Order: sequence, then C-alpha cells, then structure tokens
Amino acid sequence: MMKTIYTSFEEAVKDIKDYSTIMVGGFGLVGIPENLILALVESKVKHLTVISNNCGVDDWGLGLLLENKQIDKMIGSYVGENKEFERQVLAGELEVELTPQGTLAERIRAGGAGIPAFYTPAGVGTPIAEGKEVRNFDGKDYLMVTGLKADFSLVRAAKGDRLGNLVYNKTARNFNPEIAAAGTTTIAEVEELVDAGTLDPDHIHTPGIYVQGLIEGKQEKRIERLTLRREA
Amino acid sequence: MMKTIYTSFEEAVKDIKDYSTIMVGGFGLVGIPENLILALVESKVKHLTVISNNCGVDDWGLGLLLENKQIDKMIGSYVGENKEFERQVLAGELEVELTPQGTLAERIRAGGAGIPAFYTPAGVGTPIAEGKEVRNFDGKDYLMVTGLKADFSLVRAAKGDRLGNLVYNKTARNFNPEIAAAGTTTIAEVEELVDAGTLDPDHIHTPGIYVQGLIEGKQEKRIERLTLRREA
Amino acid sequence: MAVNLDKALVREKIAKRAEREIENGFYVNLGIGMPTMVANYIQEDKEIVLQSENGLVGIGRSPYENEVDPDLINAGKETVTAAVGASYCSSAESFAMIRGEHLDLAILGGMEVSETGNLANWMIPGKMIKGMGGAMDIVHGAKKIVIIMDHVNKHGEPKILKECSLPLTGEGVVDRIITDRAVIDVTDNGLVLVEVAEGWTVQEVVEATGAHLQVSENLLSATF
Amino acid sequence: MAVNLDKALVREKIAKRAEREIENGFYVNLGIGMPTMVANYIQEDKEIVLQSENGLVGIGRSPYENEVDPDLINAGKETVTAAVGASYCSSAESFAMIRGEHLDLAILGGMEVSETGNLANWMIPGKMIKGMGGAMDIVHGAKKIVIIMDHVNKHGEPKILKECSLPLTGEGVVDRIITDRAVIDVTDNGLVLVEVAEGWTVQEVVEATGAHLQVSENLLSATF
Repeated sequence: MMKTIYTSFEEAVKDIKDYSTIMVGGFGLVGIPENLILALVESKVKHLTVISNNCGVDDWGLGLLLENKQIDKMIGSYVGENKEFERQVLAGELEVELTPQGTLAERIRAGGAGIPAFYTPAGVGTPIAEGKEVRNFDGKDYLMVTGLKADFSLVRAAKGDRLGNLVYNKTARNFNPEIAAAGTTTIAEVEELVDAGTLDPDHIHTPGIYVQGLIEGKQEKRIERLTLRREA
Repeated sequence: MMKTIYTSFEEAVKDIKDYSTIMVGGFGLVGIPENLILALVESKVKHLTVISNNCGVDDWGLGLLLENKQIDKMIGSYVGENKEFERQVLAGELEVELTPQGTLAERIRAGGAGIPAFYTPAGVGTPIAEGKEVRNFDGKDYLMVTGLKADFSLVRAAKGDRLGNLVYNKTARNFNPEIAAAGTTTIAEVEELVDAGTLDPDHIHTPGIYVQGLIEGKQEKRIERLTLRREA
Repeated sequence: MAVNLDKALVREKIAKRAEREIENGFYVNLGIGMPTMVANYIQEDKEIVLQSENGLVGIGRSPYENEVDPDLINAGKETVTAAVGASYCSSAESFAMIRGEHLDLAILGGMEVSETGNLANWMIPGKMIKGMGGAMDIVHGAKKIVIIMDHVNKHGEPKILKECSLPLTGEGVVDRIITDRAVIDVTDNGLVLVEVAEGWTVQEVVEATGAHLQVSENLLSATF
Repeated sequence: MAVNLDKALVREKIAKRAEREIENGFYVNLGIGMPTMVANYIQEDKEIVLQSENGLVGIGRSPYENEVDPDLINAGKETVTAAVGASYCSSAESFAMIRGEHLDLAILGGMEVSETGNLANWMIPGKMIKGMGGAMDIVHGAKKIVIIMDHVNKHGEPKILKECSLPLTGEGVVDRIITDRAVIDVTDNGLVLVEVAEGWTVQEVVEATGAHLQVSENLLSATF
C-alpha cells in the first residue's frame, strides 16, 4: 500500500500511452482532475478512449484534450456543452458511445466490483437497446449491460492521505469514487495531501486500496452556471 | 421525508405481520438492531423469512427469534454459532438458503438499487451453482443471481437524525447501509437521535430517503470473541 | 377560443400546476429546464426533499454570492446550496436510489408523449445528439412520473400522440402529463383528461391532442 | 523419515512459511482459523494492509482491555483495533473490493485441493452445513490465492488430490498450496513441487500427495 506521491503532474501521467482507455471523474466541471487533464494535454498522448460523464467545455477540462485531437472515442452520458465535440462527431473524427447516466455510473461501479454484467430498466424500448439483450424479470423488461474498466483512472479529491485514502467535498464526489475503483492504475489529484491517520476511518469515501498514486495540486474550479439568490 | 419517530420498540415493529420477509443488519452480533429484535420476539409474529448474514447465537440476536420458532426460512451466509439453528434444520423445521457472503451483500444492494439480477464468479462449479444460469464473459464463467428485497428492513446505526440520515460506527456498518436501502419499510434503531442538520452531509452513510422510521435505544453490544493483546 | 399568454407566463403557469403534484414529505427529482422552475413555487407549508442526480439529497436555495461553493451544483450545473439535513453521495449511489424507486415523484420535460405513456425527450434525428444524461434512468426511477410540456409544438401540432415519432426515452413510463392547456393521466385504458386549464374548453383540448382522449367523469375545469 | 511435531508447532511452521508470501505493500485477506495466525508473524520491515471482509481495510493488533470497542471486530468476530490509515466500509463495498480483485493475496485454509486448483473447504456431506461465509467470494477475489493446510488428514490420507471428493468452494482458483511438508504450485501443466520442508524428502512428499507432482527444476529443500 505504499503509494507513489508525485511531485509533478507531468510525471503523474507519464505512463499513460497512446491507445489507453482512461476514466476521468467529475460531473460538468465539478470534481474534475484539472491538473492531470492539463498534463495529459501537454503529454500529447493520443488515440485515447475516454470514459467520463461529460466532455468538458470548449476551453476547459476534457474539452482541451478534444481540441488537441487526443481522443478517438468518448463514452459518456451528456456532451452538450462543447461545440468542438459536435464538429468532430459530425466530421467522423470522434466516435461516441452514449449511455444513460445511471447506467454509466453503475457500469463503472460493476467494473471495479468484479461484476461483468447486470440488468437495468434504463433504455428498454429506446435506440440504446439496439444490440443489447432484453430480459424479463417479474413481468418487467431490462437490458443487460456490461461493466467498464480502464487502464488509468484520474480522479480528484478534497483530501488524500499517503495511503491513498480519499475524501471528497460536496457534489465534487459524483463519479470519482466508482472511477477510482475501476482503474487498473488510479491517480488521484488532491487539494490537500495529509499524513496517514489524519482522516477519520468512518469518513473515508475511497479506501486507499483503489489508489496507486497521488499528487497535490491547486484547482481553478471554474463555475459553468453561476446561479445566485437575488438579494431580498 | 417526515419520518415516524417511535417511542417504544413494540410500536416500531407492530406493522410486521406473519409471513413477512425481513432483512436484519449486522455481522455476528455487531451492528444488530438488538431492541427491534427483542420487540419482534415479544410480538410473537411468526412464519418470518429472515435475510441476514448470520442468525445470532443461542441466547441473543436472531437466535431468540429462532428459539421462539418465529422463523420459517433463513437466507444467510454463515449460521455456525447457533445450536438451535442446527437442531431445527435437521428436524426439517427451518428452511435455509445459504449464499456466499459477498453475493448476499451484493444481492441486497441490487434489491435496493433496482437491479433485478447480476453476474458473479462466486460459486461457479460449486453446489450453490445448481439451478443457476452460468454465463461466460471474456473467457470466465459467472453465475446469474437475483436482487433481494424485504417488506421490512431493521438496521442499527450509531446516530440518526430526524430526517432519517444515518451514520454507523466502525465495523458495525457492515450490512446495514444496503439493508436500509432494500426494505419497503426501513426502521432504524439508533444509539443517538439528533436534530436534522447535526450530521455533516459529507459523512452520512445512509441518506434519509431509505429510512421510514427511527427509534432511539440503548444496546448491550455483546462481544462474541473477546480477543485481547497480552500485556508486554 | 385559445388564450394567448407570453412564453414566460405559460411556463410559470405549468410550473405552478406541477407544484401541486408534490405532496408533503415527498422526495422529488426535477428535470433540467422548466421542471427546475417548479422549485420556485413550492408552498412553504410543504416539507419536501429535492434530489439531484449528481449526488445531493436535499437541494437548498440558490446561494448568495458569498456562499457560492464551486463544488456544489445541481444536475443542471447551477450553483446551489444544501438544505438542512441534506446528504451527498456518489453518482452510482444517487442512481441506485433513483433506479430502486425510492423517489416519490419525478417531474420532467417532454417533446412527445404517446397514449401508452411512451416518452420522447432526448433526441431529434438529424440533429446533433447531446446525450440522454440521466433521463432514461429517472423515467424508471420514481413512483410517479409527471411530464410537463406545451400542449402543441411551435407549428401548432400535437405533442401528445398515438405513437411518438421521435426516438424514445422510455416506454410506458409516463403517469401524468401537464401542459399549458390540460392535465392528462396515462391509464391502462388510455389517456384520460382530468383537468382543463383556464381559458380552454374540453373540445379545444381534444382537438389539439393527437390521440384518443377520454374525458374523466370527475373532470375539473379552470383549475390553473 | 517423517518428523513429528506437536500440532501447535506445525501450525506455527505453516503460518511462518505463509508469511513469506506477503510482499511489502500488499493488501491481504487472511481466512478464519490458521490463516489469521499468519498476522502474528509478519516481519516488522513490511508495510502491509490486512483487509477484513466485514468492512475494515487495515486491521490493527488486538486491543488492550481498555481499548475494546464492541463495534470493532474482524471477520472471525474477534475484537481488534484499526491500524493507522485504516478505513471502514460496508459489506457490499468490502466484497466489491474483493470481487474486483483489488487484493494482492488471500491466504485461506483448505480441506482438499485438486491438481487443477479446485478447492474444497466449506462442507462435509452428512454433517451440518454452517455456511460458506465469504470463502466463495474471496477465492475469486485476490490476485493470488494461497491455501494453507496439513499435507494429509488425520487418517494419514492425502488432502491434495486429482479431484476433490468434497463439494467445492471454487473451481481452478488455487495458485499455491503450503502444507507442513511442502510448497506446491498449481500451474497450467499441473502441480509443481517447489519447496520441501525441513525433515521431509521429495519422495515422502510425492507419496503423501494424491495427484501427480512434478518436481521443479529449482526445487528448494528445508526452506521451512
């Protein structure tokens, strides 16, 4: 359980090679491993298959990898915030596999949990049922869907200790815990790296067993839709 | 989300009728809803199907229900701590369905998560594979197993708030969170009942949506195998 | 004769009517767009919990500027606060909660609804497909699914049809449709008109509906 | 000639040899009974994490009397402490971790092992079946599965066989067998004897084994 503590983001992503499958935590721009993504852009690694709920925006997050044409295939649930995404799909430069969000989250969980396939009602009778097994349980139809794993998982946490234990802040948790568990190699970008024993064992969201490397970094935390309460 | 706050354990279990299926949290005697079980004994409800990892010991926990012949069928993974259990099984008075512990935990999770069935490697080529579908994924065989639900789920938590949010202490968590989610009606016995807003939203293990009723009680917390470090 | 209201007022009218679907004590998921507006009209005497599929049980009001936490958003990616007694969870847990039918109600937008309760609300063939997000899960994930939408499209054509022409989001999932003109229930025996909005007649609603509409014996008029 | 050691010493010998399977940095699950004893012999220079399937990643030493928490036990239901940097999780998460092969090693007891790596360790027909507990999950849930057991049963009959006679716990799951007499690897080409314990000859081990045993070119003798 000795974890690699990286001192540069460049070093943290150096083992990610062309044609790797990577999973990236986050929902919208919240909880994304900002600096790991930036380092991937710098690394110029290409032909990536990326599994992530969204694909960033044009100038931030996974959108940067897209702009740089580093992604061959994207598996996600909603990619509507990104014009370059649309251009590449229409030009046939980018392959997309759209999956209902809950099915995506559960497929990732299944991948990390050693479950090769499960049944879900989501998508029955819709275009995404094409080519999938439909099976009836207790009078209701379900689709069989398979677990997802990745060569590398990139997540972001609020705090991480030197044994790889992670805690997340508020809705920045989102896909991160299940993605951390589904990567052969999982690298965590943490806002604060702390000593082992600092985090309360009852409050840890991701046990260190799922994490192979950690690096501390400072995030911009861009806000997509600032919505404020009008002063009374 | 208004929850029923019971003031007596008798009242907390009064809706549990003969022939109900109940799930009960705990591993060994740790994390069991002691007082809810005692109230079930008092209630004399019978013909229960009980889903729980273990079945207590002869004079405590689910063993009390067993002694009182209130259980028709038990679904669990290990029932070796209980002589009366053995007697009833050999006498044909009690039906038993043994399930590998990880499969049991995941079947309960699936039940609460709307997943009717999933595949697991546990049990392939063993007696428990009998009658189950075997399916190969990527060269490895798996068994299809189904989700489990219950009419009533009885759990124990360290703290619960008036909105039903629960936190567990150490290994008393065990089966409780997934059992809380798999019950049509879930009743939580808590060591301490607190006001809403008291628990940190990042530290809640069971969101209140899964819990219909709560009651505060004092537990004995019997220890099955006291193992101490010898003084140096 | 048909009433003319500006778009914002129509949306407000639908959202206010949809709010009446929310009972005291309900756990509710509100879809992105018009459904999110329903939150603005929740009566103060109701204690309810709004669930956000990105991992928040208990959405609070929008934050004042000094309360904004970039790590705290709703599924529409808007900054929010957490209500008293809220909890955070992972996306997988959030959808376990949804798929497991622990929500009492989901209010979602719609492009088309069929007489058997099929819903189409995620793609238009020939246009860029942005993705279904959580909609396909949510339509299977609440005890009651209410669709709110305009009664007709911008060309004046019915959006409630015998069969959806657009690719489906879910099959047989809709329980109730609330439009600017009516409230319609999807039953085992087809569509039943239960309420007619102020300014509309039963005849007008029937004519603007592309499927057979039974009129409830207990039909209410001008309820919203 | 076969050595005679008392039972406790034999168990200690097996446990100490099994400890050598644990590499620095490993996450390990130790089965109930003799495997749990392995923890007593872990070399101080190794940093490892012991996982307990009831929901503890990082089992610590046994508690002093004033440290006992009835809510903190291992899978054998013994009171324990948590190691520095430990975490608690639910049983479902714990087995997700196991089934997902995140553990480096599991050391379990055995009644019989076949030459294809089948394991029987949970039931004897005709006797009361107490249940498999977590064993059926764990045999599929670590990168390496090591079985520790006596080489022969109390009647002197081999426990390593061409085929198990008892109902299986898992099929083709065992990587290595450690007994009081030998270390044997299960390979695609059958069983390979890699170490012989002090006091035993290759010939004696072969004769006490109920399946064909190849002898490794790199056989080590008197290693434990």
